[in-house]
Amino acid sequence: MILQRLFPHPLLTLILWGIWLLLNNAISPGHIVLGAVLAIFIPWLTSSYWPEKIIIRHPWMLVLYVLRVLFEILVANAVVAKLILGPQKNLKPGFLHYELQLTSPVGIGLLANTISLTPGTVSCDLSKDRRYLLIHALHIDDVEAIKAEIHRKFEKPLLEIFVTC
Amino acid sequence: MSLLSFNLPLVALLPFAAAPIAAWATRYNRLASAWVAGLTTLLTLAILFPSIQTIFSGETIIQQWSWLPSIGFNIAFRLDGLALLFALLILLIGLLIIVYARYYLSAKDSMGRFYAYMLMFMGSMLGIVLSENLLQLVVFWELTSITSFLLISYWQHRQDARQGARMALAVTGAGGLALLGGVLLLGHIVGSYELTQVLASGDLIRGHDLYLPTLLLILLGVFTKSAQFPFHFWLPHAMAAPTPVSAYLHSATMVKAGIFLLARFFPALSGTPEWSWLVGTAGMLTLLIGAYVALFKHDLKGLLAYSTLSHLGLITLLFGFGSQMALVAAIFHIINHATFKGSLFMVAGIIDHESGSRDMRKLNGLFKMMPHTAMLAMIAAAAMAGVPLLNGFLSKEMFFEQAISASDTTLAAWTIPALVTLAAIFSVAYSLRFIHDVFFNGEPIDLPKTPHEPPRFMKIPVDILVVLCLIVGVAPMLLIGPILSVAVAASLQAPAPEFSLAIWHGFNLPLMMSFIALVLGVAVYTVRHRLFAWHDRCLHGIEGKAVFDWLQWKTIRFAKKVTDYFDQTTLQPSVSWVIGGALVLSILTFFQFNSPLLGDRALMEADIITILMALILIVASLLTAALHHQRLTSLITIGVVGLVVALGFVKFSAPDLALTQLSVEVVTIVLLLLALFFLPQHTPQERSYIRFTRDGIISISAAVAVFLLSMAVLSREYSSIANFFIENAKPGGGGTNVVNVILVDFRGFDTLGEIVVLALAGLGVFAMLEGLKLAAPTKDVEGLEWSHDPHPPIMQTLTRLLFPLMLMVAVYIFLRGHNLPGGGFIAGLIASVALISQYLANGIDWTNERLRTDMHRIMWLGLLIATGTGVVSMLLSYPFLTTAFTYLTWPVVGKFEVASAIAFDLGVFLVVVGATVMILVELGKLSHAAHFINVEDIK
Amino acid sequence: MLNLALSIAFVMVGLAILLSFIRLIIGPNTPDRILALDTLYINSIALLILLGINLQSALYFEAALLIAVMGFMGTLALSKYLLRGDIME
Amino acid sequence: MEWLVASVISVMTGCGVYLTLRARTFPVVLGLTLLAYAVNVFLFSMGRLQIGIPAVIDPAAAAYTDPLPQALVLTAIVIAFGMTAFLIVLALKARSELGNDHVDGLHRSDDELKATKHNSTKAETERSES
Amino acid sequence: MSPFTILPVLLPLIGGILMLMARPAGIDTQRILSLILTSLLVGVSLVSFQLANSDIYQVVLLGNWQAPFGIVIVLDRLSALMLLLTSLLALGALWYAIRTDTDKHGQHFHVLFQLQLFGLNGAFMTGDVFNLFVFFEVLLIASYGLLLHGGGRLRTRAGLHYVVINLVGSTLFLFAVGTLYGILGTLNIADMAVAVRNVSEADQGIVATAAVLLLVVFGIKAAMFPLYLWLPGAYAYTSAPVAALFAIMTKVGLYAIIRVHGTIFGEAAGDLAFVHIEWVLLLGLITLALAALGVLAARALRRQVAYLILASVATLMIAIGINNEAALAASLYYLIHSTMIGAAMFLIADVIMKGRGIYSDSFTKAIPIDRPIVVGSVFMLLGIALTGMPPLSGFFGKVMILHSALNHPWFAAILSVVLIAGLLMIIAVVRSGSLLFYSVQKEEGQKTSPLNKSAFVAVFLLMLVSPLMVLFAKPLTDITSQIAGQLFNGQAYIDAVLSTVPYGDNSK
Amino acid sequence: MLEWILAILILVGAFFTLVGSIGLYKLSDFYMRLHGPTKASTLGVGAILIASAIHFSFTTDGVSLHEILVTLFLFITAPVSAHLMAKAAIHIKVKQVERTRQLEK
Ligand code: NA
Ligand code: NA
Repeated sequence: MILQRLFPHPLLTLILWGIWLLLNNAISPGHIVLGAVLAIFIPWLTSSYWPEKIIIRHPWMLVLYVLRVLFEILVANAVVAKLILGPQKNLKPGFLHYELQLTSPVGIGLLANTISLTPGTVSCDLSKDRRYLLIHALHIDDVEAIKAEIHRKFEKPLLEIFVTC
Repeated sequence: MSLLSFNLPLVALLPFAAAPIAAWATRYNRLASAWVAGLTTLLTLAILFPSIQTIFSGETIIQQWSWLPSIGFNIAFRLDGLALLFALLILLIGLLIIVYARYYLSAKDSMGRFYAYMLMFMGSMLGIVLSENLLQLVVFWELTSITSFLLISYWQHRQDARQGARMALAVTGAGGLALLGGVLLLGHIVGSYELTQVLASGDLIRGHDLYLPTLLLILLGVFTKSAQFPFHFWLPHAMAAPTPVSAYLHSATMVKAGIFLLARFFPALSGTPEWSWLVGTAGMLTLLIGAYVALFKHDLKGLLAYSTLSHLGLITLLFGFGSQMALVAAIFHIINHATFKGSLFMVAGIIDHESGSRDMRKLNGLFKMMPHTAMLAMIAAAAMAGVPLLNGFLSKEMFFEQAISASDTTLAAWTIPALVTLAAIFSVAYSLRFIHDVFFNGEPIDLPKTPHEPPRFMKIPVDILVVLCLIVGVAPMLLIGPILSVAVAASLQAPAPEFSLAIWHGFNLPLMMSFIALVLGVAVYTVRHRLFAWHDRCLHGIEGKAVFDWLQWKTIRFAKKVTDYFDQTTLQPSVSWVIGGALVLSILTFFQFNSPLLGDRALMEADIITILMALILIVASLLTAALHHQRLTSLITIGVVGLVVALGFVKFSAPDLALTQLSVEVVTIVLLLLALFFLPQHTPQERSYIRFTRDGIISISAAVAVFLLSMAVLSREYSSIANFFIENAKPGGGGTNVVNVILVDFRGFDTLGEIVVLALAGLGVFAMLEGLKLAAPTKDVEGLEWSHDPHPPIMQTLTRLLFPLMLMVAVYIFLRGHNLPGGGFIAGLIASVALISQYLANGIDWTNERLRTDMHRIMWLGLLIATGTGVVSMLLSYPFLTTAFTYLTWPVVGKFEVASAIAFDLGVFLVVVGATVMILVELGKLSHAAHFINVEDIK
Repeated sequence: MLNLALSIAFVMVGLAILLSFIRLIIGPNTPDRILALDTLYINSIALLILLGINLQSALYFEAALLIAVMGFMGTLALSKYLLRGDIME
Repeated sequence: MEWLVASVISVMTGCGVYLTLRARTFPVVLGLTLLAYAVNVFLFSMGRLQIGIPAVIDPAAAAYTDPLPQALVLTAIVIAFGMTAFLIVLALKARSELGNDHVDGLHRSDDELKATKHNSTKAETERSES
Repeated sequence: MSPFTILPVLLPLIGGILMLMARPAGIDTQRILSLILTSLLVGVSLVSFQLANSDIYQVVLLGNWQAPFGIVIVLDRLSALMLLLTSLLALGALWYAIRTDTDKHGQHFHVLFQLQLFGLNGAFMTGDVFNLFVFFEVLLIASYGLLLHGGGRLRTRAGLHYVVINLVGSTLFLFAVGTLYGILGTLNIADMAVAVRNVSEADQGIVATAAVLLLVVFGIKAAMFPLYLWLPGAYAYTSAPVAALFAIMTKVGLYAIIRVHGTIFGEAAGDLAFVHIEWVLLLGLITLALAALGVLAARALRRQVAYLILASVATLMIAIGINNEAALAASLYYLIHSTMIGAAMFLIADVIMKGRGIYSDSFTKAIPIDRPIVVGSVFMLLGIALTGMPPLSGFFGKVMILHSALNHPWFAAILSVVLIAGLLMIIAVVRSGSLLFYSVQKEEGQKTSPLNKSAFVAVFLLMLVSPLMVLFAKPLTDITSQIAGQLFNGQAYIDAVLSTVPYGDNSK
Repeated sequence: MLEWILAILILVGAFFTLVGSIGLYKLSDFYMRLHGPTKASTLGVGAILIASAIHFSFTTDGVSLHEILVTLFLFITAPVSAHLMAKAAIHIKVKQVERTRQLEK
């Protein structure tokens, strides 16, 4: 219980600690201690602003996911650059509705973010029942392919990472 | 110290001291105040009495005390013959008036107020005549204006009383101010405000460049007070006062103050053509106008008022003649006029009191009903008309004589004698009218009361004065000789000339003139009805009051015009004046000097990116101005301006500024958006092209001026105190970020003030928004309903995720501030923005539920910490805000710095968070509340 | 080499800023302008980092960090204003 | 470079003044914000323009810019922020109390101007006790 | 030099913080605390006054940094006078505010009040131009809050105008300070005075321009033509105790002209000596003329009083513009008078306004107020004092000023404007007094609200200042002459500030 | 070698930054324009940040990794901004190019 109160979000504590060290560009003992203190204190201070419990089942998958997204971003940019610099009349933009399987808000948020950062898609709206994500695509050849790709590459890993709650 | 060394100030001040007692005494007994006033007057006389002997021996008593030596303003009193004469007139006639008024005032009138005012007025008059210091004289002079205002407006419920009083105050007050100017000049010329010195410096004064302005200013004072043409018009309107007041003010006192001044300054100012012309002309005109108009007044007091004018003109004219014998005549007539006019006013009062009317067309045949009063009136009026064996005759003879001798020398022969005779004719006529119309001439018409003799004591003051008229008329030398002699000597500041006040001087020209006046006067009276008709037809309505009113109305209208021109309670002209004024003043000043616009400092080459950014900034600024009608768009363009300015700070070596600018920018946009919700989305077009042109000119001028100013400085070399900061930041302040060390250490006091400003802004906003209600628009500017999704979930989730990260950054920025760019202020803004992001994403209710801290507390805590770090140093005998720092070494952690400046910065941090969050959240609450308000309710 | 690359990069980023600004001017809709402002912020980060490399100073980094941390608040607020009018309800 | 900065300050000032002279509260707020930017840049530039030498003590640094104007501008920015915040809320208060967002709380249409003129002449004609 | 010399500034700051802390404790606690704090401030000011009553300047190096690098606080005769005046005025205004419940009509009255005093006293004591700017801002934002306290249509509008104009003024201030720093390279007033002497001819024009810009800034505060347009509305429409306290606000501008311009552009400044002074005189004369017309034109009492205040400020400007020791001494005498009497006049306007019920302060025939003799007498005395009629302090102040102008080349203009303006004001005030107190008619059903005697005490005590100033004119003018003497010896100030050394071992 | 890497990273970064803005400038409706800045600019900035990290890691003592944070923040915030802007645009019915397809659920 005490631990629970001390570390309401252990992952966050870890991330903050890392961020502190990154910010200071230093791994001196002083900063390690100070960073730890802050990494404990700030989550404690802000715990009430995190009503959802974020439970991560497979932390390593999260890392993998991040790396995959980074890779996708690289690809996406090349694709978008081509689309942008190419002739506009070839573009077939459109809105599509993506049916979500994710239910956790954090998961949905991350997915939406990922979609926006990756090839030719921007997540524009979430339906009221949180079941559909409205996505604008810069160029649509095959809707179902896009949906399938999103599901395969992003939503499925996220489903595995985050426990639904 | 004997009483005789300070009795003169007592004489002047005792009545003032007694005034509140008189006012207060009336609470216990209605007549008590009359007693207080009377006894005070007697006491004052008694205090004055011991000095009289000295005066008759030809000496002058001066009692003075240094008071404001820096400007030569001493408390100085002087008693000489002239002063004594006037003081006695003021006191003795005052005493009679006090007795008379006790019967005159009705039960409704407040005795206390009346006698208090009377006493104050008496004191003021005594002060004038007894002043040795001229500035002190001005003080008493203006006091007579104020107290006479109170007396004239005594019946305050009557509009004519109020108006008359105000007019009297306006005119005599103006004269008083002019007199002040004159006295200042006189003091400047002579080098002293003491009368003794001034009177001894006649030649110096007359020969000085400033003589004419001095004379003019002093005469303005004299003429207004003594109601000389063209300032005569206030006097008749002052008749709205109770009759005892008129009797006092217009026989012996108020109007005589001006005359007194002529006598006083005679040796210093007279003897020049300017004097003769100015004084003589005013006197002559007043004499004629007064005498003429008096005849046509149907009101008893009106007649007496104009007659007073006429006699004052007569005296003034005598002063204008400028000879020593004229002076004798003038002073003699002052005494005579006081006696007969005093008694006539009192008679008029008795008639009014007993019959309820003062209209001579209604008052007829009163002789039968009040023979005693009629007798008194007849004698006094005869004195006024200059009938032999009465005092008025004597001084009038002397006057004629002087008129004749003056015409020999100065003015065209016969003009003066002819004119004064004309005046005398009318004088006889109106005196006759006063008697015949009232006491004879048939039966009374429609009088409110049936007249009968007044109470005995009401007549006694009149008896005394009339008896004096007689005695003086019969045995002038006996009664008047000595005092007249010392008064004249004092006025001349030289031995009085030989004069004789004999009744009979043989058949001479003056007697002829008197005779002509008497005969023609009677003749004029007999044809009065035809004259009345002619006067009504031709000259009716020509009156000084109308001119005065017109002037006053014009002045007020002018004042309103001017005031309205400037003070329109409109903002734009005010701002234009400020900016325009600054421009004009700076430009005019710059060109007074011989400085080139540009200096010779080498300028830097511009690079392409900077040029581009500058262009963007310029275009964005212009767009903000041009597109301000589309408010949201201009908000975005001003966002660009802020961003580019921040980038500029980075470019030019000011990272701290960039950070500050960026964070302020973000908060400002949020703030403006919060406000914009309640403001119209579009600015209506302003129609006026004049305004557009004006604003264009002002803005372009401002732009050009600022450009030149910037270039002027930037192109010049300078040497500053900067090096000290750079050298001492680390060793003395313990930080390497010099800007931050300046903020928290070298100039920590600025920062303290700055956070107080911020806290006050927060509190001010809090206070302003309390109870403020504004209806929330239900649609946007295009008429579109708002979205139904107040908290988009994706935004919600991610900003919650960001919150701790932002706080971490805030801590980071805070802690490094002392050594690297950052610091409490920026950190505070980041923390605030972190909090605000929660409000934005999750709404007020949700966030407030979690943020249970009252921002007031955060603010005072911050202020307390910041102030406290400063106060601690004081306890160690160091000045406020002295900082200390040291390096500590802890196990594991290692060596680190502890500086009190950090504590100070923490205070800054807290205040920034407290104030910023308070401002934004209070605003947010406003809109929150707005959703529950019906738009119709507000309208 | 690095300097040449930096110079070219400066020009490219400058051009990017110019294009974003032009979009901000021409609009045509408010969301376009908001987007342009948002892009300007991001472009500025690039500019600041380039400047830091160019001037050999790490002191400009925090400005970039700050834009990254807080720059989007303006965008959020402006967008929410369009959505709801009341950005803080 | 100096010309550039001077021009920037100048244009911001000009636009700021123009907006401050507008009749509605919102442009006035914008105008004062612009003016604050302008004067802050001006004040800042009084330490003369320096590139790449921030006043952070560093043994490697050859020179430092004048830190004092920077500190002054920092204070000035904060104060201007507080004032702007206050003014914005005051504008809302005025909107609420005066019923519109005109700086004088009224729409000075020509008719209204005529009406006020008429009233004031009438008031003048009714000479009060004078 | 004692570190406690700063108390007049520190006390209200701590007071403000305490008031904020005391907020949850309720209004009564705040009132008691506020009264105690303000009384304490009077005491502190008295001690400071005594302390300054010598030719030694009390200089505090804040942060223990030598001038011109750190900020200095200087207590000299003039600042001590201003402190004392401020605290006395504050006590009166506070008492009135509490007794009329004005402080209850909104939030944070007492916090704002204390911090307003902090701003004022800081401005009076600082020896640094930029710090003066900061304190101007403190006193301004506090005054915005106080001005708007209670709200209402006209008050809000006046407040909006006041705020905008002062924001423009703040901008000008920074332009001026920036320019001065850009040429002189320093911010300390004494150091600037030294630097100005060495300014090359090529730079003089710029410095002079900055000087007049600064004059404009101070002129806004002092309500100098054409910068005074904020004043009538602001003073007329705010609550009475705030308006009374504001009587000192205009004096801050004048003080700043005396202090900043007087020191930097004093006699020793060579070509730049007194670059501002003719403007002060000229604009003072114009302001006085317009103020007198405003008094005459006013349609309601409070506006009239606002213009009377403006006139008194203009008279002060003229006195400063005459620019000799006697004139300065006279102006200080007049300053005390106009501050206290102006404040009292605002309070009595409020008394009258409240007494007249629905007729408020407009110049129309109305019902008689409660206790007309007492109120009317005090009004009359205040009117006499404020319009410069004898025998009260306004007259003597005016005479001293005019006397000191006798050798001035503009004497004729000064004399005419001062006298004619005086006349117009007398006429106007008599007119309004006669309307308010004489031209009354009892109406059935119109109940007069009784006089708030306890609040009236404040009016009465402030009014008493005038006769006391006459009674003790000699010692008072001795003091003002000493102050003027000290001011005209600018070098002593400069030496004192620049030669004060940090306390103890400053190597840290 | 290091210089080459830096130069390439910087140029790549600048290129993508520019592409993002070209997209913003060039594309024909709001929704299409949204893509440019959201993706290209973030990557462009990311590349430049990496260049900076490498640069300062080698020119000063100690590694410089805090640039990563900027990227991290950008990757979190940029999509949220895009999302909200798009939402707003949809709400106020910003015009789309005619050929935009509306694909139903
Ligand atoms: Na008759
Ligand atoms: Na210090």
